[in-house]
Amino acid sequence: MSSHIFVGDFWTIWKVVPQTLGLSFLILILATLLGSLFWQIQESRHTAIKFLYHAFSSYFRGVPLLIHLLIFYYGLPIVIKALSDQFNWGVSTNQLNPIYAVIVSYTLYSASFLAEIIRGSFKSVGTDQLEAASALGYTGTQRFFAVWLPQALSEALPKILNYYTLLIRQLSLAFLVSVVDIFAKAKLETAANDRYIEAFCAAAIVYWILCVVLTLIFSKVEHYLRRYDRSVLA
Amino acid sequence: MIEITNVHKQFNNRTVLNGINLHAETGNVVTLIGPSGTGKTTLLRCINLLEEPDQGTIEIDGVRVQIPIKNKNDILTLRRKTAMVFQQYNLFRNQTVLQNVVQPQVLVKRTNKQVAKQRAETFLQEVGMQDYQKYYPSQLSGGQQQRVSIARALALDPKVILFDEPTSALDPELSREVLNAIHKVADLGITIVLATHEMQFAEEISNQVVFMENGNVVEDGTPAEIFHHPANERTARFLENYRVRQAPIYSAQIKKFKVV
Amino acid sequence: MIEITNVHKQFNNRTVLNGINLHAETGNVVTLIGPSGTGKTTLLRCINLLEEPDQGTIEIDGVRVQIPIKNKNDILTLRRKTAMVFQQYNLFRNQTVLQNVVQPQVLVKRTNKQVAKQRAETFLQEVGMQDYQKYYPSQLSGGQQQRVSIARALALDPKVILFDEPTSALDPELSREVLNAIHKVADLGITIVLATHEMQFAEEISNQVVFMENGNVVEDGTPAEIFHHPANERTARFLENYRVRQAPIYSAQIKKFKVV
Amino acid sequence: MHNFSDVIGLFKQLLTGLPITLGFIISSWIIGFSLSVLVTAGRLSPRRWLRYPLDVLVSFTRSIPIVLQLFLVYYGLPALVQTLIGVDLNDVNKMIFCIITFSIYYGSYLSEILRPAYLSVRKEQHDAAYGLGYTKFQTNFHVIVPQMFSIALPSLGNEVINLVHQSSILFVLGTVDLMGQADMIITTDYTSSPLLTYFCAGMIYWGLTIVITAVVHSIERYVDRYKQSDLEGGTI
Amino acid sequence: GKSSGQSKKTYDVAVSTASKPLSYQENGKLKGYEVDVLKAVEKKLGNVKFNYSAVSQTAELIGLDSKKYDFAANGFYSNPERQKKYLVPKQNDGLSLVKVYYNKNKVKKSIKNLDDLSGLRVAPVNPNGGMYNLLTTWNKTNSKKVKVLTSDQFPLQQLLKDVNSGKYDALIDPSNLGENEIISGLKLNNIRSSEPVRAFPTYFLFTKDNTAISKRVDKALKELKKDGTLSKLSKKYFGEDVFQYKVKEN
Ligand SMILES: Nc1ncnc2c1ncn2[C@@H]1O[C@H](COP(=O)(O)OP(=O)(O)OP(=O)(O)O)[C@@H](O)[C@H]1O
Ligand SMILES: Nc1ncnc2c1ncn2[C@@H]1O[C@H](COP(=O)(O)OP(=O)(O)OP(=O)(O)O)[C@@H](O)[C@H]1O
Ligand SMILES: [Mg+2]
Ligand SMILES: [Mg+2]
Repeated sequence: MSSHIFVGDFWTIWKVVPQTLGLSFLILILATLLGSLFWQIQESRHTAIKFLYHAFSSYFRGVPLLIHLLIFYYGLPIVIKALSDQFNWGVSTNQLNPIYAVIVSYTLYSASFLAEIIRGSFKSVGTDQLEAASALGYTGTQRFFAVWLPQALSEALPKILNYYTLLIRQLSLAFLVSVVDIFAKAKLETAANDRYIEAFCAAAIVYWILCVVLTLIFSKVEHYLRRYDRSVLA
Repeated sequence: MIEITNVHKQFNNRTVLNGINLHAETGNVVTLIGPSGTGKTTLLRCINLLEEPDQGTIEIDGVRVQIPIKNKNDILTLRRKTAMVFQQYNLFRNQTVLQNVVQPQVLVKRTNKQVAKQRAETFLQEVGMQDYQKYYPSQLSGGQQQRVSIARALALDPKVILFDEPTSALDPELSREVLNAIHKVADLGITIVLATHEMQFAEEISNQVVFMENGNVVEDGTPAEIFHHPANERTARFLENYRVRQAPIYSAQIKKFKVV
Repeated sequence: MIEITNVHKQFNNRTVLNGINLHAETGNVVTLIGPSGTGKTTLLRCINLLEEPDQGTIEIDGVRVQIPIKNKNDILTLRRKTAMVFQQYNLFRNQTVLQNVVQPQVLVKRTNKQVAKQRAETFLQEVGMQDYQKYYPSQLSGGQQQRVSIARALALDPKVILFDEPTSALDPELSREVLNAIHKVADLGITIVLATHEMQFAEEISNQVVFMENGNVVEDGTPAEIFHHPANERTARFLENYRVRQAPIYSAQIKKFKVV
Repeated sequence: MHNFSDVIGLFKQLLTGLPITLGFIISSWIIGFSLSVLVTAGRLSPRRWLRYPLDVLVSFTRSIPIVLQLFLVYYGLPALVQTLIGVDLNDVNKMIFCIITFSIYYGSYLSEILRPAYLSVRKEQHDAAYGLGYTKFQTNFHVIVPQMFSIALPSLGNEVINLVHQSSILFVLGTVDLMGQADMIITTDYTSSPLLTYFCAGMIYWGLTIVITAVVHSIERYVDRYKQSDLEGGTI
Repeated sequence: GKSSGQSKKTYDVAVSTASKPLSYQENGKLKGYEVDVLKAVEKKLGNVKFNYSAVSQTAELIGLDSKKYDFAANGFYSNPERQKKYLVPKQNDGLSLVKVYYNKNKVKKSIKNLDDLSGLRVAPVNPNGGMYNLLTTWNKTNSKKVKVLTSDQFPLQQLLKDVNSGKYDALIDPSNLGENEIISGLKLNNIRSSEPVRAFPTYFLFTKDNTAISKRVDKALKELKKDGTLSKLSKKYFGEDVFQYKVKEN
């Protein structure tokens, strides 16, 4: 193992960190929004809709991400082409950036997991809290935004952020469709010199640093969110 | 004024309220007593429609809701006539004491935030909690939480306040404080309905006592009637365990305090 | 026999117990009374070392533990002389009523499982819970949970039972049942230490009353002394809120029941 | 395009990789899970010399993609063992290395689920047991751990599904598991459709997770039987 | 390497799991050109035993670095970095003819050289394969640059299908990976293939401490070339004798 190659690799890999973090963060946001929608659908009273959702979510949770990625990589252009032909958008689907396939497949896959987290968090808010709001005469909307959401959020946010670190790691699959993340950058580094051990160790260290730093930040966030549970008596 | 007519409620085909009728004049303090599991809490929850009865009519201060409810807005209108102080106090755990009292005023009564804050401070002072404005509920003792809960309810200017077991797990000194607070509320012309297991407390505080059993009102009368000359044999047996005393002691000790 | 000498306990540099001395003869029923936050619960928890005091000595039935504890095994020996009935009952949530009473016997006393089961059934019968053997704690009312908790403690043949607020949130009828049960326990020669806010209950049940305030024992004496002729001004003031009555009523009504 | 019997044949071929996938999942899960119980116990222990190294291990395995960990164990471990104790591990079946990797990964990763679950069992339950004279071990074994599992179970179920998905990475070491089988079909059969092959493999993975989910749900119902409360509900 | 019981020296050899026809697994058996060449060498040397491991290409090279394997075969090209890092024998074990497969409807010119790729949408190449190096080196020294897309290894059929459908204009690839079979098998009628634009000799790669065996393998390969064994294997697997082409240095 050569230390100077390792250091060189480390800095090169470090340069893709912002785009890796950014892309996974974008996916995280979209998946959270979609996951909330899924949660609402799941609470719906229509059994048909509920059944459809369950089939849908079971599919996305059941099939490995890699396979979703491939299906969307090939399927998305077809769908867009069909739409484009229908509405005369004139989009050329052969030029469609593969990053859209990554975003769509990752978002759907993650949303089906996040929906569970979101559901659990809303459920964990005690009915006593909601009843208090009702009894005081809050409207449904007021109850949701003033009582339910803030408390569910402090439960969900730490878990969602934890999912973020998973997403960062999972993004390494996206290189299959040319989207370069940390691990892909390491592979590109090895292309010229076959120095796998150096490059992969550098990638491992980058991942580790990211994860440790993010975890630290997240635990600060969590600490703040849960400030009201820090009973002086406990 | 409260007028409850023929309220029925079942849970899983078990009848919990079996045709309750109750009339209370404005400013009355009504206590519900009776064995555990008899439906006292359920009745309180039906009054503000936290639990929807299966049948019956509830009227508070001119707002009349007939079951089945046709207009869902009536629920809100009725609830805004009442405020509830829960047995577990149910303060918003993510809000400080002050926020707990301010937010409902702003959201429900559309009070200006500054005004709401001033009012909150006054009411917290009334219940002796002015020094705890920045605390979270988890940092307060049970008695302290309850007092904040009372302040929160009062700040909404309700016509009716519903109390579920206000003194369970409070020591005698705190119980007296709560008693003072409730008396003061009653003096404001607010009607109070209150469920309790403490007979002495019930006798001291109320001018109308309702003895319930198995979802029925067994007897309804003044404290003197219920505690000293119960008409019903079951009431008498229930109260056997409670020694009736000569003169009320709490009322002599009510401190004077002013509510805005 | 219980002998507590000079027990101190601080939480975050706040003194909660400030040199407690307490002596109780075998078979005594000792009630701890006093304002909220005074250290009653903490004292009970120090007696069985759930909380390790900062200083002091605790002796139960010949087992003497001096703080700092040298031999960790002493903790277990001492705990096995006692059993605790918690304010929240603390039944094992994942076990049925029967399992709750059987398992401690098997694990702590190494009782044969069959025997433990029979004993459990007898004790459950004593507290009137024989029909609920298959229920989980979450399916029981507070009073029912408490009775199971008492049966669980009794089944361990302890020398001392510690009760934390046994009657809070029970209705008068259930309170009387619990009172009966405790009396019966005392008749078995088991020493009882009990924290309560209900003075009437304390007067009825105990033959030794300890009034605590701010981590100190203010007064220690018979119920007659404490309730009728308190020596200390603070005790008198605290008890102002409690109307002392002429004759005990509970004790007349103890049902006869047999404990194995 | 592709006729029905082709697809059936494809499934048949893919299913030959299933036993390896299953064997892998089951053994990794059993070992990893047992390991995680020990790791959790270690991380909850008051002994720092035990806690800190385990915390570092957990943070490491949590942050690094599993492929990298696989390379590390498959190539690093034999080299390490060779230099340390001179034992040659190179002839050991690569499946063993895969299982070791995933066992270590799940051993530490699952402790991130078990530890909070343990901590969220209410303190009163500890108090009750100690108050009755239970030893520390009895308290944990008979009272706390059963309740911990009921809290952790949904997340553990998710992780089994995760393991199923992650096992598809084994093909980088040439293991002929389900995904390896799919890869083999694609590379050896020039006229195969990669998309269709992967999709069919995906269907098998899906079937597997449906079964796992059902099993987890029934375990959950059993473990949670004590939670049903009569006093739930209300219209709010 | 290490000695085994019968004084036969055993060597660990890594081959690729999934590079038909170079090496691949079928019904649990290892097959392929490289495998057959290795077996011929093994036979020729007599007193050695090769212990085959089939793994992905990346894993092969990591395994060499960690000395898990003594040498590896997967149609590796030689370059200065590799010569520094590994022992590259003098004798090549095969020859890789790089061709361009292009969509005849989109690419109107005929492709003869890398120049002609400039301006085309070239299918992504795996950075751990030789094409990435070929193209990046080309871009360093030539003005007519080729746009290089990279990705993890992607199934070849799919890339060819994508060229056929017009998703990409062209694919550059060693022609000994079964392209012709795929094109005819899947009836990819839009695809034309160029003449070889490059010919690379391919080598086994040895770890540095395997000088002795690398020399012996070198010698064996030379003899196998001479006696026509390699040409025969080439015809069997690639449909032509690749050794007939002259190696073009760039
Ligand atoms: N949501 C519910 N679902 C099913 N049963 C319920 C529900 N709420 C209450 N009950 C049942 O209704 C009965 C009356 O309960 P309620 O809480 O009103 O009694 P209570 O008089 O307040 O008793 P306590 O004095 O113990 O508080 C009880 O038997 C209880 O089990
Ligand atoms: N674990 C703890 N950490 C910090 N402070 C504590 C802890 N346990 C108890 N205290 C404090 O010790 C004091 C005594 O508490 P304790 O529960 O013993 O009072 P108590 O007499 O039982 O009160 P109550 O009658 O309300 O039950 C309280 O002020 C409480 O805040
Ligand atoms: Mg109630
Ligand atoms: Mg206490």
